[in-house]
Amino acid sequence: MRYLPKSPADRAQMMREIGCKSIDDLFAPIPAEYRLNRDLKVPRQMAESEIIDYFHSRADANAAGYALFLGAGAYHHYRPVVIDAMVSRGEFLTSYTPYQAEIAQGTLQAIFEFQTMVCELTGMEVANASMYDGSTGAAEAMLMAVRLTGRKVAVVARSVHPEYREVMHTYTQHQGLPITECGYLENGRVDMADLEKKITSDTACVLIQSPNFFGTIEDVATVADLVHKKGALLVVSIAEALSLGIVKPPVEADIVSMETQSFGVPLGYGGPYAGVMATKEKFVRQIPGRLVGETKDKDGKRGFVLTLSTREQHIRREKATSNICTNQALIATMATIYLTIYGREGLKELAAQNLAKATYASGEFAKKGKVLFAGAPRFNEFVVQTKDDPQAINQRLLEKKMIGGFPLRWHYPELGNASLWCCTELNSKEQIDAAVKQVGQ
Amino acid sequence: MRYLPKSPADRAQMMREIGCKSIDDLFAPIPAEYRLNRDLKVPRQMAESEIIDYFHSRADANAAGYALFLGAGAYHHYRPVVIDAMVSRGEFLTSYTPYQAEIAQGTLQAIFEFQTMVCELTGMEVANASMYDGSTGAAEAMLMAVRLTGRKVAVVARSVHPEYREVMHTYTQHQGLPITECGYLENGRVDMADLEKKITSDTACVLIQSPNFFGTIEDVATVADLVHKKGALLVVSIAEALSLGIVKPPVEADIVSMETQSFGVPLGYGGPYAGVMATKEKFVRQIPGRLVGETKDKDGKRGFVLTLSTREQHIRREKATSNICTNQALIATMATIYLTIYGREGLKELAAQNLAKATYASGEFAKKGKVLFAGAPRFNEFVVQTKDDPQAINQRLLEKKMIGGFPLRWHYPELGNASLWCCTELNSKEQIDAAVKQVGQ
Amino acid sequence: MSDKDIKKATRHVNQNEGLIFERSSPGKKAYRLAPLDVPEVDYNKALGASARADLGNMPEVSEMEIIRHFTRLSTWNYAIDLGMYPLGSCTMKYNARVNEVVARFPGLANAHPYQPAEVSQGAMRVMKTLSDCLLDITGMDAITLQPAAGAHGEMTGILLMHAYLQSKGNPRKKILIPDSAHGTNPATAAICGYAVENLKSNSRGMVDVSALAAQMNEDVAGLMLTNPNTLGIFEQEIHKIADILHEKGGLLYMDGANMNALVGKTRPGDFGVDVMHLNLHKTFSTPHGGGGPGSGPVACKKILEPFLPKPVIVERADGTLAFDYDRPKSVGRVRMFYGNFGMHVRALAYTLANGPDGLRQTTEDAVLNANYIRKKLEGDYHLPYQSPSMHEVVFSDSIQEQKGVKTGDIAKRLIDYGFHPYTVSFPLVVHGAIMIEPTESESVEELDLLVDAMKAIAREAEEDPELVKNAPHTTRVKRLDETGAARKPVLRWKPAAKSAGE
Amino acid sequence: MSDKDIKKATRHVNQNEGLIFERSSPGKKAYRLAPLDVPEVDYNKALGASARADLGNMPEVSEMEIIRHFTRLSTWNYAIDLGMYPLGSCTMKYNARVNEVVARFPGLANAHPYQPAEVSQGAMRVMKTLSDCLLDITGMDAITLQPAAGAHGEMTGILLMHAYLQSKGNPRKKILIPDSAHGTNPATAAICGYAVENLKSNSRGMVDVSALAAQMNEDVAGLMLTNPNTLGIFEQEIHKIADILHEKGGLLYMDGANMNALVGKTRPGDFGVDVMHLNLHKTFSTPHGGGGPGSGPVACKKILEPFLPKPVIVERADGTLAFDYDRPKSVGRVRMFYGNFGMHVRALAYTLANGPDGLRQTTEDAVLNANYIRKKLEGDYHLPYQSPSMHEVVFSDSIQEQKGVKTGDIAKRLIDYGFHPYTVSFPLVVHGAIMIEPTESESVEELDLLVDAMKAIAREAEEDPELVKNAPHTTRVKRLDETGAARKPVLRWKPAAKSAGE
Ligand SMILES: Cc1ncc(COP(=O)(O)O)c(C=O)c1O
Ligand SMILES: Cc1ncc(COP(=O)(O)O)c(C=O)c1O
Repeated sequence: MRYLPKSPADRAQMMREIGCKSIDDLFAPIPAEYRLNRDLKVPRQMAESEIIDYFHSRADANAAGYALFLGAGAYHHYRPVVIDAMVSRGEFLTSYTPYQAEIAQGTLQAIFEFQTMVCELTGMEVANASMYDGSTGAAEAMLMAVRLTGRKVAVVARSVHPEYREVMHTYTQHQGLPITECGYLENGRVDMADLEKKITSDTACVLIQSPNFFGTIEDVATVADLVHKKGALLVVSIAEALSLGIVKPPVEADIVSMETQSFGVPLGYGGPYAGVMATKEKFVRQIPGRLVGETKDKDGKRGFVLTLSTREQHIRREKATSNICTNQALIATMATIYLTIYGREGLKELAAQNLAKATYASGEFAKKGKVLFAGAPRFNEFVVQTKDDPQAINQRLLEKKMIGGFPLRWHYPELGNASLWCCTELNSKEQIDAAVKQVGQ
Repeated sequence: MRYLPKSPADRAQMMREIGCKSIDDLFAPIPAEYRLNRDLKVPRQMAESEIIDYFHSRADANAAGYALFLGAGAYHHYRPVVIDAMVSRGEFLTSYTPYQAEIAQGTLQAIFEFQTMVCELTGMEVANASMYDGSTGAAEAMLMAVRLTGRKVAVVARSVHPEYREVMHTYTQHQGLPITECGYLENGRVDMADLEKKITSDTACVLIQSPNFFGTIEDVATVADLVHKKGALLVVSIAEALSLGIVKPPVEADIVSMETQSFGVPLGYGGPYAGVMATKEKFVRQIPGRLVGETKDKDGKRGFVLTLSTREQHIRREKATSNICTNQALIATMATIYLTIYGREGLKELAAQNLAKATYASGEFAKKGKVLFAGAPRFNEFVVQTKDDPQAINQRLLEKKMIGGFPLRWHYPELGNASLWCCTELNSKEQIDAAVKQVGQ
Repeated sequence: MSDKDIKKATRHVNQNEGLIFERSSPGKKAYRLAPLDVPEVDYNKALGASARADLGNMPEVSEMEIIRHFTRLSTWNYAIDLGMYPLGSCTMKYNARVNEVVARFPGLANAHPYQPAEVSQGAMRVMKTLSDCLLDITGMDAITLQPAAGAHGEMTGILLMHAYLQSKGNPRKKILIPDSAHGTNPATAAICGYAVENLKSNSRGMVDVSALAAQMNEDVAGLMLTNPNTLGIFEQEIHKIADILHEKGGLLYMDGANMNALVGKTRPGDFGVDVMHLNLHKTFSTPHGGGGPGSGPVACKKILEPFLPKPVIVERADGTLAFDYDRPKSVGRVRMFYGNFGMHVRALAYTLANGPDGLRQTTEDAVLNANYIRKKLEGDYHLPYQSPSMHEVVFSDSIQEQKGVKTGDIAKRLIDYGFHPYTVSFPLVVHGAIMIEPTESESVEELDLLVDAMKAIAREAEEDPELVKNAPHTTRVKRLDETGAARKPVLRWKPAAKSAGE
Repeated sequence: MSDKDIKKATRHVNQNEGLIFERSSPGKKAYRLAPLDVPEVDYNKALGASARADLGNMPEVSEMEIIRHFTRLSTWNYAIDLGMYPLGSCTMKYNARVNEVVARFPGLANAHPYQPAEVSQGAMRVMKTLSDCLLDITGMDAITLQPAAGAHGEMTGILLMHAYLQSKGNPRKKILIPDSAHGTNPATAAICGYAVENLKSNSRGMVDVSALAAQMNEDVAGLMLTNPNTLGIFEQEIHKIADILHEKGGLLYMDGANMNALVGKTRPGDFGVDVMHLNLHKTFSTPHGGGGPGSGPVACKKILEPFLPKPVIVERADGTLAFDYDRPKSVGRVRMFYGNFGMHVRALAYTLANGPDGLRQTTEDAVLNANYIRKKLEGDYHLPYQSPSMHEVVFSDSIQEQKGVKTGDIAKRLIDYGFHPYTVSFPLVVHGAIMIEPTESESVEELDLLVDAMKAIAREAEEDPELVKNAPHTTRVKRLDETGAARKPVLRWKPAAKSAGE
């Protein structure tokens, strides 16, 4: 096998030195009745050229070169080529978790920069080295709020991504942590009155998403006031992180859980992405996941290390803040490179372009259907209610090599023939106009 | 401009330190009447995403996914992905000519390995670090033979690649080095009788190609005997280097000039490729181009340096063995990686597959047309004579997304409706059968 | 110490580089946007109170500086591409480049998770084919690819057990976990609402079956077992273990982190395992990327299938694939979308490159390498357990400790010898553990260099313990103050710190 | 010397690696072929006497070892991606990654040079668009992209002159070349059958116009001039120079190696140049790749157009492009096919990324950087010529030489300071030349680091000359014995050498 650096002679010599006659001597510890005496049922060994051909065929069976109007938790933005050029370097790609700091300063400094940028973007004081994704991060943020408050109920806005809410349920089901949901208003924002009712003295935290699943930007400050008045914590989940280029950061939140996919991470049919959790300094000892900290070496030289690991499973075991070990380091590195490329001005300009595209598109769609949730600001997503069934519209679009919005009926039956559309810098006016045509009157 | 690492403030500060008021002060040495006071007429500055789109459109205007039956000096072979993964590393890609050996050992050792592999493949004793390509290498080999023999005429086989012959003419036209051509036989090989006539006491060298332009493998040994008997040198040019996996190396030659494109170098519409020149040790001081040699550092540790540079233009100026300076180092590195991947056994297996494909194909074509030059062994190319004009056949093939053989009439009118076909490991039986169908009776 | 004794590495000039924020200067740009083809929108007007003032200390630099910044940083890292990682339990094997290439094919890399099924068949087929391969490799009946890593897989697996037992009327209270287990095991049990009960291992480094029999009862949901265990020892009484659990209605969970010792040679499904996870970033060669991403598929027996996270991929009569969301008994989602799909692509590419023969040879070479190292180092380092080793071997520092040299010191000294350290002080059952897993990716030459280095360090520990205790000596930063880092955590750069930065 | 004085670099552990042949062992494989779908052919039978016995010492290794081999080798190289290359005359600027990406688009990278024109329009359009850009940048009338590098372009240009003069009845005998010229200039003249006559430069480092007038006559085909010249000085009397040549029927050839000082600010075609070459691997950012590939397009005035190498690209009435081979007066081909097309793609990508404003800014920054360095180092290093500098500045070692420290020593010491040396002892007109070209790609920070390093070395030359003369001290190999290498050349590995190898 071409990956294996051994010749038959090498193997023979090694066995001689070990003193075993056949390789199966080494597998003697496996009870005979459990040894597999046949080939595995996997495809035969392929040449590299065949592997390339195989995946070309798979890729060709997927949409390619389609105009995409889907967001809903996964966003298509342009990925500068520098990102892959850098993360493809073996020193980043094939390095291990940086426990041995003296030969892992590259990863450690990059993640320290990631943590810093996440703080700058979210307005929080500390951020961790990454979570699996935005959905698991949001779930772990709830558990963190429970540890911090000692309270045992959570309130989640229905305008939070439905799949995020499902993950929260999965994570909390055996923690004796009931989750109550809170509705949204005509303008798409959290129903404050309903929220006020739902929050009790047992409420550990309220979790909202902004921009929320409808693309509406929440009034975080007002929500925070209410939540804090009730002695609960506010967790803000961010799915479209690029919004932070022009949207006020949720500084009033106690914990921010963010999905960083928008920052140069390929859509990749849903993963790998990278979540990240940010919070106030005073809460840092309850944050899950790895943290990179600055320190000095013997000669007083600046260096970076993984720190506060007494929170983690390899030290604390069942008392750890989370069971997470492997995280999404390389994806966090991608995001760091992306954020470095666009930087202070570029993120603003790019976010503004997204806003302009979505504003134009929603204006055009408004001529063919009803754009819901007016009256509150949006970023790059909007909900359109149509006469026709969204599925039918999407079928028409598909024939024109366009992928339409995300139908909402399944998760929000009350919205009827509505679907969630997304327009980013990658959607040309031409594409938008073509899509609108298909919506019909 | 996004590549420039300067802020406006940086520029202002630098000018202050230099003591110039405006940047144009620095261009004062340019006489005013020659200063350009308008924008250059080049396209406006583009975003990276626009550059990507621009070249996608150009690429789409080219054939892609076509079955290719063209060889004729540029061969399509599978390129293992390891090649680009390695040469894309900035340390290889963006490093300079290794004059400063202490910080260029990577390039130097790789080229030393390249030189060694070329010697192993060609049966020569020394090889240089690369030439621009096979055609210029062949031309410089002639000039080298002239320096070695002091004689002033060259004989070239007409079965040498026509464009190679044109380049030889260009290089030699002002050296007072007349080139006479020598014909080929029914079996495609050099016409020995004609050759014997053409060689005179003034003949510095005879240059043949093997496999030659018709795909025929020359009888190098017999040619060498004749050439040496006449006191001339034999230069063997190799265009399809992969042939050396199963074809006897031209050990009887005095100089071998080889194009290495077949070794993992993209077709790239004709370049960049890499030529290389190999010869006998005793001729080394007349070889053009760079040479990497082994040496030791102060502590006796093995290291590599550019050596014998007294042959080169930067030392010898008008008396140099050539004017070449920049060569094709990165392409030579690609070839080195390719040769390392296939190695001792793989090159043989791969070459054998090429032979099998071409043998099958020529057999099939023989049913539709006349395969010329029987009676001498071939590698992966063969000449087919057809009733229809090859241009017409190629038009039919093109409609079926196939690119047919290279029509020979232009360069070899005597062969009539003949064209040169190539089949490599990348031509499936299916493709071959489909192509044969289009040839017609 | 003189570099001369060190065969594998030499010191070389290496570029310094500050934090990216320290390079920032207003007006530098590494980006340029395409012209806007729709009317501009003033975001301050549009967003009103929700509009952002500015982006604070986000950097402003040029593309050239970015390339240099990250290229320089990268040269400070050790990596598989540079040399061996003898990291026990981590299976740091070769990450083939072709995996990276195919994972970036636009049709796969640019696929949106919600794009219609008719234009997602390629992606679904990759997941289905990988699933089928993993099922035969593990000998299980059903699988989910949703978990993002091993620990995430553990949680998924324990949730399956919980749901299954719940459906039988009682989820039970406890999970048994051997003292040699990885930290994620107990942490996972806790997240799933289970109390953890420790299980002692016997003198041979295996589960003490009689102890298990004594501890097993109707309160126990099951056992989380790693096999081969973290000592690299195959649990020879595995089936007895399974029987004891099953008799009392419990289930056997297997942590598949060590599957690199088993693939193609034996199947957990055959020796009594009910549910297990795989680490694609270990056994199936997806790159570790400095800490992640990973992927932790969970395979289980038929009885647990109804409870798998949703959606699950189903093949329709017409051969097309679809996601089935109608899973009433499902434990729910453990992650949005379908998991780390990019890792599924890579793991499948690895499987195709190997085929049945390659996978078997891979396992054999991994075990051969570990036993070669064990044989060569036996005399020099103490071997706490004599049981045969599979894919990894665990020594202890007890010989060297007599001179005050601890496993952590030996590990740091290995860095000077050009190696990444082995896994330090894990598993906890071995005091001063030296845990070495070579994987199949190492040549005899590389193994011999490790052996030489370990022997040399053993000598140094005798003759010059301080040399070892102060290692590393050849790195751009010396041993870093981790205690100081934890005492006053500095977790982000701040403008104030700037001057201090340089 | 203590690393502490050195701000830019620190020593770090770095992997050793032997020659690939020293890793070889029979039966190791890094390849696997797809199954053959046609009948096998016994090549010994098929080729008979022409069949090869074996492949001698070609290596047999695995893919993992290949990745490590070349990755390790690469870490021994300095590169633009790691830091500044102050190499005068070489214009080592940033090589944008997007150029590499677009050059690899299958439609371009897999295009066969002989594929029909109707399926090659994209490639031809790239060449045509680049040609048009270069023509406006140079102010010339016609161009060929065929030459593979600068020297190749020089040859092409001189052949054009030869053919033109020939067509006027007499190709003439001599080419005038300033004493400051690059070695390829005289070497090129010789290849084209011309005798080289040296042209003195005056005290201001420019062509001595009166001397030129005296040397110019009907035997002289023309002058090969570099402008700005290799001292980084713009030939202010350029038009007088052209006039003198033209009056006597000669032609002015310009070596365009230093175009990075002129792009967007002035055009050779406007100041009297008849023919010139460009180095795309300098001015237009195509990567140097450790010595090549390059690309050396040649642009000329109308009168020389008929003689351009064939084929030339022509645009048809219908807007399609084609190759015109019917060029009776052509000097012929200088290379097979159409030149280093891959470099044409990259150079065009660079041009598009810059646009008119970016190209001008680039030139201005390049000149600004050079003058900044000149200003900062004036006192510490001797400046032989006071004339204003354009994109590069040339000092000499005459101050340091008094302590026996030569330009070559200072260059090697720069390595310890984390820099690639400047260009050493070129141009020849300056004894002990220190030739520095920063290019536009360097930040103030990087320039200041170079200035600090040069100043520190100047001090060291005073206080501790031996330290400088024995540099470098921080590299994995110390100063290498080049004389020994040339005396007994070892140009290839041989099995015998194997043991010696390690
Ligand atoms: C034995 C064992 N179990 C579980 C894990 C956790 O896997 P992951 O890091 O993918 O979450 C590891 C990884 O280190 C391990 O070694
Ligand atoms: C002034 C000058 N002329 C000509 C050349 C030769 O160009 P190339 O190396 O591309 O052949 C160079 C390159 O070093 C140069 O600096």
